[in-house]
Amino acid sequence: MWPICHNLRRRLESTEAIMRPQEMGSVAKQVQQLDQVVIRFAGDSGDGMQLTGDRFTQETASFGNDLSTLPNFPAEIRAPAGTLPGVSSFQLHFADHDILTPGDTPHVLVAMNPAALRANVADLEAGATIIVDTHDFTGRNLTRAGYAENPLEDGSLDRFHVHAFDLTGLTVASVKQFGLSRKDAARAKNMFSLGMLSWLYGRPVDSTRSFLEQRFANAPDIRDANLAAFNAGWNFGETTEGFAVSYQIKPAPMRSGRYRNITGNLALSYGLVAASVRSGLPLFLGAYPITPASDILHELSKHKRFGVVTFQAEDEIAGIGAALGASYGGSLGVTTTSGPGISLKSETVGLAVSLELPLVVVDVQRGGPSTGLPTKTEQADLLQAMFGRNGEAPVAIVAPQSPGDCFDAALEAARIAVTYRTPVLLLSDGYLANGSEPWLLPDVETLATIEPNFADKPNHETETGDHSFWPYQRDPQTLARAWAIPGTPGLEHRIGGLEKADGHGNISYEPANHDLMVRTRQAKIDRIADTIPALEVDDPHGDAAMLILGWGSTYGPIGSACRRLRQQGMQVAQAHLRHLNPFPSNLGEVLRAYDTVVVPEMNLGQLSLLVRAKYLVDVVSYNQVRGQPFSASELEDVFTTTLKEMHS
Amino acid sequence: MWPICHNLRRRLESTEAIMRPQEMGSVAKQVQQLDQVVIRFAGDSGDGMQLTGDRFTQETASFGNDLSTLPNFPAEIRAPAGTLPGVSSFQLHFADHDILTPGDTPHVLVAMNPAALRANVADLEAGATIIVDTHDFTGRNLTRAGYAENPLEDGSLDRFHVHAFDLTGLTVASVKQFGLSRKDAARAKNMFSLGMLSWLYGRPVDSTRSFLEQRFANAPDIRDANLAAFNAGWNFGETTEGFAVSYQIKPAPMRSGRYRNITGNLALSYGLVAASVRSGLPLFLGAYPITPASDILHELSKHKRFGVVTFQAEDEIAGIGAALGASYGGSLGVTTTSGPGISLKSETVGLAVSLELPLVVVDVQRGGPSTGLPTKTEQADLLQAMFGRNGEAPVAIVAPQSPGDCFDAALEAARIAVTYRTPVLLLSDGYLANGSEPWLLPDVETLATIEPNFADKPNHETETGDHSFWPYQRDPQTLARAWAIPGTPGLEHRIGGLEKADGHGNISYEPANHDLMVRTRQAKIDRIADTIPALEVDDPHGDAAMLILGWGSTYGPIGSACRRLRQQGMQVAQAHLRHLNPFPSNLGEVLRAYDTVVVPEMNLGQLSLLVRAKYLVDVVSYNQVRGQPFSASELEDVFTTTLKEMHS
Amino acid sequence: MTTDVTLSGLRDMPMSEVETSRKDFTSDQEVRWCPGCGDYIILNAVQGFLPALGLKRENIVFVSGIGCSSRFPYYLDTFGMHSIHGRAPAIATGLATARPDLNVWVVTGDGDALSIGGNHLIHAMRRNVNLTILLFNNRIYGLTKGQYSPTSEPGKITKSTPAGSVDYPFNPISLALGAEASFVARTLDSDRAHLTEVLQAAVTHRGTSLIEIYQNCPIFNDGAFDVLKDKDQAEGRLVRLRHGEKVQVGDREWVHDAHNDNPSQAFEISRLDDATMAHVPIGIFRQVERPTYDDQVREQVAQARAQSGEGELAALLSGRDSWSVA
Amino acid sequence: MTTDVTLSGLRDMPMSEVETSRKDFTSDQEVRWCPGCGDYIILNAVQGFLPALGLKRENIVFVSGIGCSSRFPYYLDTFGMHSIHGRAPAIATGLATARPDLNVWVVTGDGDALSIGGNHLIHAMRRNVNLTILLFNNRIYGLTKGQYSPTSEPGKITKSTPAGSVDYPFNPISLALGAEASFVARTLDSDRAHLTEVLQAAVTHRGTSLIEIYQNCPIFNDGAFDVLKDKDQAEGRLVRLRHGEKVQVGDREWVHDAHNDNPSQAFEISRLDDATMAHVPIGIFRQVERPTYDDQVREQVAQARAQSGEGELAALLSGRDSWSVA
Ligand SMILES: Cc1ncc(C[n+]2csc(CCOP(=O)(O)OP(=O)(O)O)c2C)c(N)n1
Ligand SMILES: Cc1ncc(C[n+]2csc(CCOP(=O)(O)OP(=O)(O)O)c2C)c(N)n1
Ligand code: SF4
Ligand code: SF4
Ligand SMILES: [Mg+2]
Ligand SMILES: [Mg+2]
Repeated sequence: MWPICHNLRRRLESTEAIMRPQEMGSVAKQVQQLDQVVIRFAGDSGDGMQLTGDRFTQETASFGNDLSTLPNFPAEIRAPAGTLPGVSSFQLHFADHDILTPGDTPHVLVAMNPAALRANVADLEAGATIIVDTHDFTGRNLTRAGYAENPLEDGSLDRFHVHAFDLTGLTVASVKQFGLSRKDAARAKNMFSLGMLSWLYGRPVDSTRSFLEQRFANAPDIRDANLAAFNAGWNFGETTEGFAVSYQIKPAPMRSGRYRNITGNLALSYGLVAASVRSGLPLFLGAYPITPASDILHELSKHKRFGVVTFQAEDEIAGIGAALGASYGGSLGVTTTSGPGISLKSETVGLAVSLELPLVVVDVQRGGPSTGLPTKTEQADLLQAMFGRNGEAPVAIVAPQSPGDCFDAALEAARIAVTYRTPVLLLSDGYLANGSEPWLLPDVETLATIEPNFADKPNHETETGDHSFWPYQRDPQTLARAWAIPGTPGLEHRIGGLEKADGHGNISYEPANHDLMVRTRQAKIDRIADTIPALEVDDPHGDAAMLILGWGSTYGPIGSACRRLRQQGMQVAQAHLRHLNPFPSNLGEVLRAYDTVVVPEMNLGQLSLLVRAKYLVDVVSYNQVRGQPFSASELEDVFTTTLKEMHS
Repeated sequence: MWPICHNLRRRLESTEAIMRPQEMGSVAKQVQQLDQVVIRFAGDSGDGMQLTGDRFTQETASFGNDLSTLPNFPAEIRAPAGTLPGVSSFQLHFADHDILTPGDTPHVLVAMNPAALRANVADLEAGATIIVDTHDFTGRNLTRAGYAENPLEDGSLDRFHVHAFDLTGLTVASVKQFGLSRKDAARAKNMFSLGMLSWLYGRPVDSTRSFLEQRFANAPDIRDANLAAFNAGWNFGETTEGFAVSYQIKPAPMRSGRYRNITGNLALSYGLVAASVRSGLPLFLGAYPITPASDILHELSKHKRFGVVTFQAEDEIAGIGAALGASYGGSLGVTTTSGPGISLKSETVGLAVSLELPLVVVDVQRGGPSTGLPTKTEQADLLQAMFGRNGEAPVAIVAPQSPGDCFDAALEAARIAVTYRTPVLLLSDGYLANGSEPWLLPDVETLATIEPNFADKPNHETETGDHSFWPYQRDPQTLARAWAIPGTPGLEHRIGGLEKADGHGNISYEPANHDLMVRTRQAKIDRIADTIPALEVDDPHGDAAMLILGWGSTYGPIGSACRRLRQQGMQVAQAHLRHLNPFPSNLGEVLRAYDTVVVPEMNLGQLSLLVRAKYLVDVVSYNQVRGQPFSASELEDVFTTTLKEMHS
Repeated sequence: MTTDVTLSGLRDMPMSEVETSRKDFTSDQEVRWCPGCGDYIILNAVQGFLPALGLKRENIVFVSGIGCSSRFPYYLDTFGMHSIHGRAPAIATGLATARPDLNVWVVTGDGDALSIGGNHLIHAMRRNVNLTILLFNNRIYGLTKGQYSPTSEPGKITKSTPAGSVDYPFNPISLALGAEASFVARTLDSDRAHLTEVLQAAVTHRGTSLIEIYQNCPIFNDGAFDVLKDKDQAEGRLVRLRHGEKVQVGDREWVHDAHNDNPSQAFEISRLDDATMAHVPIGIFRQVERPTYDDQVREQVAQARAQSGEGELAALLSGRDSWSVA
Repeated sequence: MTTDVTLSGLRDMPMSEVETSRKDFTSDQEVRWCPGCGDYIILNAVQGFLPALGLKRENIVFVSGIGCSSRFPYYLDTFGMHSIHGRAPAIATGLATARPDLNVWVVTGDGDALSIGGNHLIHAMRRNVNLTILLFNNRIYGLTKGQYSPTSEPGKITKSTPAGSVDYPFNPISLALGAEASFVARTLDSDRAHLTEVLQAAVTHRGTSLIEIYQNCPIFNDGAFDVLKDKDQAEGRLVRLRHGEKVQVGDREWVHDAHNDNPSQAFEISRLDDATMAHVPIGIFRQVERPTYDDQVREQVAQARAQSGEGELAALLSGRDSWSVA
């Protein structure tokens, strides 16, 4: 029976019976080898599914599997219990090999109530396993979830392997001794489930135990109840006859080094701290809370020991304004937001372009337009990042491709911002922000250093031999302007948003000067291409005719899909852009080297538009704007079809 | 001597001596025929040059010449008297034939002080005429203007025909009888000059006399002094021996009808009023002052008789917010601004896209980025208009091509907004806004009517036979949604910026629905192309190999340049886009029909980018970002060179 | 309380011919706040109050910004717009100015109204647009999951201030009075009778009425106003303001004059709460008549028409300086 | 006036070792206001005042928004930023928080500060960031050529209000007090001695100091404050406020207490001007000590470092749950 439960593109490696020391009267169970599993935990927003997922992920990470996660929460804080909109879920894909996505369809669904079942069951393929808490499968709760009949009884789940337990009841029983209210007792059911699943997949449990001890250090009752529920869940898994086998997924071979599991927002925050350390510029974050970017503000507010200042502003405009003010004073000014906030910041980004000051503007993209789908992912702000300002106001644009990569992308954004005295837009998205993966810790000593190169003396000699400071004198290589911060004696000067004369920077309405300055600002951004690596193409045999070009968080699904094609003997090349503006210098060449270029995007074709305009290459856009990452199998189909059409 | 003064591309038609009745001892003078003249009036900001230009224009318009004007004022309100930054000028091109631009280089410069001379003399070609007020050509004033020597004496103006008079002195003398202070008396010098120039070019003067009478009705001294100065100027022209000839420029043949002279901002304001009248929707303008858009607010605030409400908001966001609120209530909501204001409005434009409500957003473009060059023209906000919002948030974009055309463009913007329930960006610019031309008055009865088609009854029948109102039910043709305004009984409903379900419009986080809605909003904008005319190409012989494609205010210089090429026997086709999004359906076809397509723009190639991306046509961008309109001769050179290169 | 409707905030708004009930004001959308959220009680009170108002349902519009509180319009079966963060007062200003026949409400939160939307709020109040603004003050950002707001107490530990906030909070009443508000009141989510009484006065006030409603957020700022709701302490702490009635605080006693043209006394009363909640005035601080922005705008239109008649398009276009070409 | 600099707004700001003069603070840019503009006199006063302040010139920064008044920084040979409309307080907040060694000024107009920038202004004041804000109030939009502003008198006829404005104006002092400002003052462009005296107090106040300066715009709103400058009338109309000194208005007389923690009295004084300019208080309305935002932010950083030492990047990155792969 179990092999079918994990039936999706998965090798069965071996099935061996392992005898375990008997605990609590458990019987010896079979242990079966799997190469990968996708589990989705689902329950009410109040059920703690995100925490359950996080802990399971942590256990899995420290066990050494490769993994990738996808949390999915409702826009409401806590929609009424038991309703579909209130369902919160967390998906985890882990494997004994290198994987790139949180998985297309779960092999295992853990559903804590009828709504959680109903909201997720459509994503399962036949043969999947469902572990369900039967506690709320009663009249009113079923109706609230939209069930006319009890799905556990009406045969509608026959295609699946259903393990139905009264997890709530079991939990309450297991924590009786702590004298909690029934409600508080029942809240430990997520730990019970976690314990059960941990047993099922042989996860190491120490980290969860110590986590619980720390987290509830101030509430011993709660702490003990959670620990008890967790242990009881483990024991229940081992004991119950409901589970005949448990599973083993071997650690994945990984490059040697120290790892941790990390989400995109966390990695991005750390990247900014690293940029501050490596540049010597204090980090100043000016931000206004907005989903899914707020966690960066929360995270950075903890790192005062690094001299990080976080300013929760009255709005997005003040957030970027303060960051720009801090930049002007010699800080690494950063502002973080999501799409609607970028709209509000546009005028100030334009000012930063004109002032030519460093500024990192982080856009954790979410579903749009307008308020859109705040908790869903999308990559539809690329063209806003490129063009969302009055006048010719070019900025650099950088995007990370995976949660861990947010660290490098943030560091790179800061490098460009400081080196070129320019705003840089860093385009993350909701999927990267909250998703996680194991991350190989970098050697901090070898991280790129960033050179502010503050001006500290006059840089211009007048005809009369006087020395003065010209803030718009430029480095001939980078075209970066001279940057003198307040407090530098003798370098007093004024800058502003009006057009300024080349060199000395005083206001100028001169027609020819304006044309020169417009072109120079553009040229400066173009010059960034000199310091970014050529685009690498992953084309194992070097003979693919089709290239898949992507950017941002689609890296995982595109990569997975490419692997699948290759496994089936098809040739396909993959390239993924870190830099969206300017493009790497060899992009045109790369594009022209392939008969067909497919550009999958979670928008209506924004990168496509840019490359078509620039290189006149008739790329094929593949677009889905569903608030969700691509699934690898969807892309596999698209790429396969495209390949077939090329040959027909 | 005089023929040389008007030497630029100008036919001498005839020279005849006309005897006039002797006035004030004047001598009979020769009258010479010219086919066109370009005059530039220049003086201190306080010298009233804009008024002088306006009046001369008005006289010229009512005389029946074709004309085109270009005011040019400093960013400062009134920079210190006598300085270069304080110079304000007004250029007028008038002719006995159809013309398209205010002219490249003035034939006649009227300079009221040293700074005005210095700031403008470089634009003159040899042989041009300079009429100069010598009054301020004294030590300190010369120095302030940056002259080491007196240019009237050092021979530096030998290439020109200089008429130097103490106009200030003459004025003061002519108004002595009114007992004004010397300062007030001297202020009438602009009217003295106007009188003189009016004589010189045989302008009808009644309208100026009655204008002065009205304008200063409450200040009889000032009124009389101005009238006296004006008359004295006329008489001086006739009397002085400085002028040996006067000029006649015959009326231009024009389509029959009633005309008036009109600036772009005025025509745009009138177009909005007309749209209100023709749609039956009251006009609501929410605006925050900003150069060069403020005059639309000023103008519309005068038309309360049309039920126009103007709301000067606390900022640009409130301006568009209030307009959107009024639209929601069934007004024609309009907001007017310039580039930086568009940046600030982006979030609300996105909301309007999501709500699918009509909204006209006027951007009178100016030099950017940031504060840029507030009083200068540019067309660098096209891509911001297209893409300056988070998420996929398409809007329609419309642009006028000449001052008078702002009327039609505004009406068209309103038609699209109301018909398709969408924000429409109307891209004017500083050149159109303040420039003027004769405008054939439309027959108001035949102006397009605009149908709001408010929903007034339920449009959906539920399974149970109930009737309800679905605000996101669409017209199958236009895809416009049903629009029910508050106050409509039984049609109560809620809309918002979160993603909404197709049809009933309730909040929906459904992945497939989001994809559908994103594509539907895009499709709706695309459908607008069904109701816009095919792009017309002006290709007289139908055999040109080169097409010039433009948009917005470049129509004049492009058109002039094309005429010049054709006059020289070269074939060139011209097409000008009114609709920037969506493009007319035949644009691709048109582009592909030519070997070479040149796209001149006052930006770094924004329309180019859009057509390249969409049609993969390798258009040639020609760009100048000088804060000034193209000159026809510059484009003539570019087009000629491009044609030559094509054949080589 | 009897109101002369012709002078009141409701002038020009059509009355319903049929009797309506709470059900008529309840939309078909499921309410999605957290269990126990104070927003439920306020919704309930408003749904209970609207029928009594007697207006045609279709002439009532609720405009909101973004936040938990701003979901309010979805649950009322009137016209409604859930707009963008902070901008509801601006949107409502346009709507109310364009449509005197509509009864326009704004629903907003402490973040929406006082943080990002602060400027629109103060400008609406100084203009005195005929709006009723319900400011749900839970002293926290609910929807974004618990950051401090401009009304959070100093030192507050939240997600974005792990070491405690260092912002000094606004007193929304003082701010409103400083911004020339003509009607300013405070009430509590839990006191339905008081809430309803204040609503009645606010909606019939012609001009901008601001009602600050202390609202409990059990998830992120639970119990913020508990001392004002606790049976034993509440009456000692609450200072009830009613025009013409005596007020006593400690040993000071005076007759409350909400109609005083000079807002100084109201301001002074707003400072009674020194952030310890020892003395928290509730009720109407100020209620004075002042011409409204929207009335005056419409009056100017009417006057222009009365003086010179409806505009004629053809005459406008041709202006004074046109000429004919044959 | 002697100031304990260590406690003052100037703490942590380096003093100049050499004596400076007005010339040192005059930039090489030609001043481009209209002839007769009040801005000239203010510039003059500030250029005259700065040398006396004794700070290092390079540690002084002027940040402005957009407007005629906002051209101010160009004319001072210090560091300066001419930013965008309304945003100077936000930009200055970032700068002052990041750099305690800088003396940060904001220069703004009535439109810049109270219209588009109203929100940033009130938030800066409630946070009490260490800034000196000069609000040039000419009751008009100068740079955009004469539209009414949020301080224009009702009924004002301007380019955008040909039938008269129907907005009710802000009283900037009342607004500031409602927004928890710790230092609020008013002065006149024409009274250089008074302006200088107020500047001195403002700049040495630790926290946000708002100075409203009545400024004449001879081009678009000439004579707006003439009655306050006219020799015969001025002293009858001006109510001079000095802490600890007697104030007399009509038959009321009191001792001015600018240091009162409760802003109610200051608020009441701000209402003396009922828009007729019969009684216009000038001087310092309020000047109270309250922790500043920026000091507290830096204090939190210092504390975190004192408690747990400087952050170590490698430790941060590896966190608590890392593992090794061989
Ligand atoms: C432009 C923009 N910025 C930020 C947000 C994120 N956001 C939504 S609601 C909110 C604050 C909510 O607080 P409050 O107004 O007090 O309402 P509550 O949820 O507490 O009722 C924020 C910051 C947004 N939606 N849009
Ligand atoms: C975003 C933006 N909106 C509008 C403008 C146009 N603008 C410039 S200054 C100004 C108002 C000036 O008034 P005020 O602040 O009182 O300054 P003053 O010129 O009177 O000194 C306006 C509306 C702008 N530059 N930027
Ligand atoms: S988060 Fe707080 S304010 Fe928001 S719905 Fe939940 S309880 Fe109410
Ligand atoms: S317009 Fe007024 S405020 Fe501006 S510079 Fe001229 S006089 Fe001064
Ligand atoms: Mg709140
Ligand atoms: Mg002003």
